[in-house]
Amino acid sequence: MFSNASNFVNGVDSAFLIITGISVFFLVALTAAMIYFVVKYNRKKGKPAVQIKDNSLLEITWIVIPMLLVLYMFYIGWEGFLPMREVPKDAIEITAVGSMWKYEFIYPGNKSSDTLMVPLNKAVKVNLASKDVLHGFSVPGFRIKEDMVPQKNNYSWFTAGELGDFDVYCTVYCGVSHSYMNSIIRVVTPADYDKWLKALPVKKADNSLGLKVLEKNGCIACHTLDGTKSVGPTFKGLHGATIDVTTAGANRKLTVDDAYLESSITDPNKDIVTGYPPGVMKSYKGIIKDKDIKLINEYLKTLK
Amino acid sequence: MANNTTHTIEYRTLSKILLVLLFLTFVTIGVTSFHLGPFTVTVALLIAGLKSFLVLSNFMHLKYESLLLRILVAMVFVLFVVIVLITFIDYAYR
Amino acid sequence: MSEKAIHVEEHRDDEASKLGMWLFIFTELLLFGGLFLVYSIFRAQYPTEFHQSSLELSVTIGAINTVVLLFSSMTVAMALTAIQKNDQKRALIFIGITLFCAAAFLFNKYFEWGHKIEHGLYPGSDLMPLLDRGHLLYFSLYFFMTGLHALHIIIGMTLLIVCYFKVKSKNINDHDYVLLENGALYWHLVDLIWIFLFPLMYLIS
Amino acid sequence: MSNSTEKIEYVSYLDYQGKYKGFLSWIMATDHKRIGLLYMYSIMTFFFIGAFFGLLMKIEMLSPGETIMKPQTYNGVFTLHGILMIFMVVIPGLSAVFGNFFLPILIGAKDVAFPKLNRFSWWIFIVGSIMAVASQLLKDGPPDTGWTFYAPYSSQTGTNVIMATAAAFVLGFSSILTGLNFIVTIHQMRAPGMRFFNMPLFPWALYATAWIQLLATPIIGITLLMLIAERMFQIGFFDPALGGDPLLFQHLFWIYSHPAVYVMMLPAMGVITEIIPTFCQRQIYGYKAVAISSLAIAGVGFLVWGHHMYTSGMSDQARWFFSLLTFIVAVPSAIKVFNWITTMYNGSIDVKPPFLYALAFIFLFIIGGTTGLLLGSVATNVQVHDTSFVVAHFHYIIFGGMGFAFFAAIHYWLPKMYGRMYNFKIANIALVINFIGFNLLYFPQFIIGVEGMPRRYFDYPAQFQPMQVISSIGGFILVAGLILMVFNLVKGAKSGPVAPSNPWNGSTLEWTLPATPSLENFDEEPVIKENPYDYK
Ligand code: HEA
Ligand code: HEA
Ligand code: HEC
Ligand code: CUA
Ligand SMILES: [Cu+2]
Repeated sequence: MFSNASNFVNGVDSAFLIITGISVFFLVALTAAMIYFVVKYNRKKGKPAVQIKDNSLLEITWIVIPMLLVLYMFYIGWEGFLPMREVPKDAIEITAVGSMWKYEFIYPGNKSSDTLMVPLNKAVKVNLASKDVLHGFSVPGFRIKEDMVPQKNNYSWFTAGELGDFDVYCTVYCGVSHSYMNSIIRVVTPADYDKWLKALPVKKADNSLGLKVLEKNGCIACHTLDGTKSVGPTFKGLHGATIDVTTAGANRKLTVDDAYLESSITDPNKDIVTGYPPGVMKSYKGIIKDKDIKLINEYLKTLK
Repeated sequence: MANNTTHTIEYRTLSKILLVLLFLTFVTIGVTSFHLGPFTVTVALLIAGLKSFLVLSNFMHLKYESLLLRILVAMVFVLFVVIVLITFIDYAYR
Repeated sequence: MSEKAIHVEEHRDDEASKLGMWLFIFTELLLFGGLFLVYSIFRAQYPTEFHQSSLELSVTIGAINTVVLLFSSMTVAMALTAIQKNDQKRALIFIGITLFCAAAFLFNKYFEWGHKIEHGLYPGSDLMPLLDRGHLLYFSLYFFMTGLHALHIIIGMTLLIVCYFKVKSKNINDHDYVLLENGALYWHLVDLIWIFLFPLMYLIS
Repeated sequence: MSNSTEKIEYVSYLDYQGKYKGFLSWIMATDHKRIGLLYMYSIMTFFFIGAFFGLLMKIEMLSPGETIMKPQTYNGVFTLHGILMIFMVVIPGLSAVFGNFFLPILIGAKDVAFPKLNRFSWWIFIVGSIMAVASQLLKDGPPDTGWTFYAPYSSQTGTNVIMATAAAFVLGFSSILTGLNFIVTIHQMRAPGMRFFNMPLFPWALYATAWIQLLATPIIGITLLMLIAERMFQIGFFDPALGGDPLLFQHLFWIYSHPAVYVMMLPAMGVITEIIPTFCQRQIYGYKAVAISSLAIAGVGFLVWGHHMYTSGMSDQARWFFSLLTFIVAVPSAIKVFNWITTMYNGSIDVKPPFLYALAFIFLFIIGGTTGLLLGSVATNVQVHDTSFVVAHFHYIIFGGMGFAFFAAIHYWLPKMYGRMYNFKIANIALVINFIGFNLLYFPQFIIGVEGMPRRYFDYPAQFQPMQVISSIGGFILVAGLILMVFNLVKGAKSGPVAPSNPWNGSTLEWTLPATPSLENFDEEPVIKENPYDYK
């Protein structure tokens, strides 16, 4: 009756239908009763009100029946959910890493991709991790959703039942570009999957220490290395450039040097680069150590 | 117009309560220096509970207050314990 | 009729004030309750680290402070007894002793905190981030909880100082002592919280 | 009682001149009725500011991508919208406005137990509100965390989070003091002869509410303090980078904030419970069940907070536990709905604006409440959690429920508050416009929510656009209706025809007073009826 996109669709959608059905029934019945009473016992008809005694039997009925109904609804909801926590032993394990505004999917053998490619009809377990703040891993088509919490191991799993692309959204608010944090799950045949995985390059090792610091602290989320403008100014050619900033309300020009870079990292709201809003970048004072800031500066000098 | 309903507690009674409280304090310190393993916390908390009961009922005159107020105080403590227990349903099974 | 109107102007309902104070105490209990909840969860996760960290605290200072607070709790209760017996002089002495104990408590705390700070152990210090998670959490909680408790001591002292002067000016007397009663209740609350803080912070094993 | 010659002359509370004159006579007032009105004016102001931000969001949602504002602005806008609406409008809402005004009257008292404390609550309410507004204007930019302040984002973002959380803290304090005042009032100030079980049901609802305010608010207070400490001193409670646990923040936040939704809802239910018997001229059906269900909602409501965290990575045991209790807490609400509707049976129903608002309330509340069931069921929650389905759920229940109850209450009690009457026809037209606009605005959000549209999204995939546009159009219709309604009410209160003292033939105590009550409400001890809803 329902789509077969993942193995959970059936359980979730039937719970949805049943609860909605009961709800609609009550909504319609109670609204109808209301309207009927308003018409039938309208004061315009001139009948005086009849005072009615409470009837314990009636009241107990309408406590017990809803109680049974809600227990039933609870039960089907739990039934639909429980399989989501029971991962089959033979599931393929993939780690999804959320960081400010992108997903990275890490396959066995340290291979990394920004879309989640999965084989049809195979159980896939997705280990959820986050580098900075909370993110959400939500696949509406598969009826799954679980948060990505830093330093906590959450997981989700599914067996895809249909070929095609499915949206992945970040559902937990995570900052400016929260709504741009999305990706795609592409379900392919097992053969295609194997071919693709083989071709997937192993994550290239980072050579520069400064870049490592930038990546570890999530700077790349806002600052590009290739000259395009993002949430924050690009790092390319930044060192030595002359830029416009607002300091304590006054505009001025300055030339980027080590001291300025350091103060931009430890106290970003001091000098606001013209064209960017204040407050977006947090202070990394105490989070990035002085020696790492030096590494960043060295690295930025190489980005000409 | 006198509007007071508070019971007067004699100095003697108050000093006796203090002695019991001090005694219990030293018991706690003593108990925790033995190694009772996981029970130390339980014992320490039980003694703290007993002490707070004494303070509430005597120093704070709860013993002589209306039943309603006593029930309310108990309710607050129960609510807190229930909240802690429920939170642990999450943490204990993770 | 008119008499009634005047009565309302000066309406005084000690039962109501006392109930109000109790309700306020409930909120204070739950305020600390939130902290105790946080404590118990972190404690359950890092039992050994909490134990090791607690060894850094001096049980002696903690015990002295406990005794001081318990004693002051008794004296403030006695102040109330004295007022009920219309014994203004004793009441003043008892409140005075209570205030002295409060100051002694704070002095001890100052000493204790100062010691930790000397060793570079305070929130925001360079040393703190080097600790592992359990130790870090313990000291964060230690400073936050005892700090908030000390703040309550100061509030309680202020209240008792007001009571002191009102007793002196006979605004608090054997017919109208609800303010002192409420001040005392607040002071007992401070004691009550310490009764739990002491074993949880100092006596962990 | 002797017939004293100096019988107190009747002076309306609106004209009464005490120590202070003019404007000061308002902000220095200790009269519960004046404080009620003060709350009403301030809350309505915040409501319109907040609603204006809501409208801005709807305009932004008209098309994907940037329509009228930048992402960072949007994030600030929904945060302020949430903070304003939750902490400054609906939590104080009915209890501070109509509770203050009518609670003492309904129980036959001259004022609340601590009038000065009451005034103080309003003052700090204003201080907190000013802080909330200041958080928008200060140097580092508006806070962008959402009203939930989830850590660790809230402890990392560079915006004015400290100011906003401090504001919420102060507002919470105000809420605690109001609750404290009401509990003592109800315990100590009932007129002789009024027992708990012949007290009208609005005070009952306020009583349950006050307990939640008193016992739950301190938890959010301490949580926000910890968050502030974390930001200022790097004390790690919640930020994993500092050793903390972000889920603990969620637990603490919802330990307060779930009960808080019943702080919004219970007084609304109380108001409806007053209105329906009056316009049906029938005693409320199942008085005891309605009274007790308020306490049941308040009590069980304390234990279900985890239903906001099903997908956060809680233990599986906690997931089913919270789901089960969430379903159970729905039952007392259902009981109330059944009792209201049965009260109409065999009544003599007078279809006036307050009653129509009450009917609209019931309809919208059923939709909001039953979609709450879909959220409470773990399986379906996984699908719709943090989507616009949730947004629709709580707007239906808060705006459609508590908001419409607020409007019902104004239409019901305005003649008592101002001694004048508004125009019924315009009121009815405004209601119809509001009702249509409201459903157009929020119903589409259920649909796109089920399809996966996440909440707090500045931008969205194009497939959601048609529904977003319908929703925005609904927003504009709603604005039109609200403006018409407010216009009618303001005009009525200022220059409408003088109202009789009991225009609806109500049976509770407020209707025994003159059209605007005097300073101390009752000159003579009121007569308490055995059954407050006795229409014989
Ligand atoms: C006034 C405020 C208010 C009220 C009263 C409620 C009432 C309820 N709420 Fe709602 N809720 C909110 C305000 C409110 N909520 C807000 C603001 C949020 C979002 C917070 C955020 O994340 O920003 C939220 C979010 C929210 C969630 C989390 C969603 C998520 O993020 O995943 C859940 C999940 O269980 C939930 C459930 C419920 C339930 C079961 C009720 C029940 O109490 C409803 C009971 C009522 C009825 C059931 C209707 C009447 C009964 C009948 C007509 C009879 C038929 C019924 C039966 C047979 C049972 N709510
Ligand atoms: C009381 C609670 C309340 C109320 C009434 C409203 C009312 C409205 N809200 Fe609500 N909203 C919340 C509480 C509320 N909201 C909360 C808690 C959130 C969550 C925030 C978060 O995620 O952190 C939220 C989030 C939220 C979102 C989701 C943001 C997102 O996730 O991306 C949206 C989007 O459309 C929205 C829109 C609206 C709209 C269009 C209205 C409209 O109904 C308003 C319409 C009314 C008007 C516009 C009236 C204007 C009238 C005038 C200006 C006239 C003045 C005239 C005179 C005085 C004569 N709100
Ligand atoms: C949330 C987004 C965000 C993150 C994450 C972020 N920044 Fe920024 N950054 C900005 C914005 C926006 C500006 C421009 C406004 C300003 O000057 O504060 C900026 C400005 C800067 C500047 C000054 C640039 C110039 O053109 O003068 C430097 C240097 C910088 N950031 C370094 C970093 C480093 C290093 C990190 C990581 C440790 C980082 N940023 C992380 C958003 C971010
Ligand atoms: Cu990542 Cu939202
Ligand atoms: Cu909830």
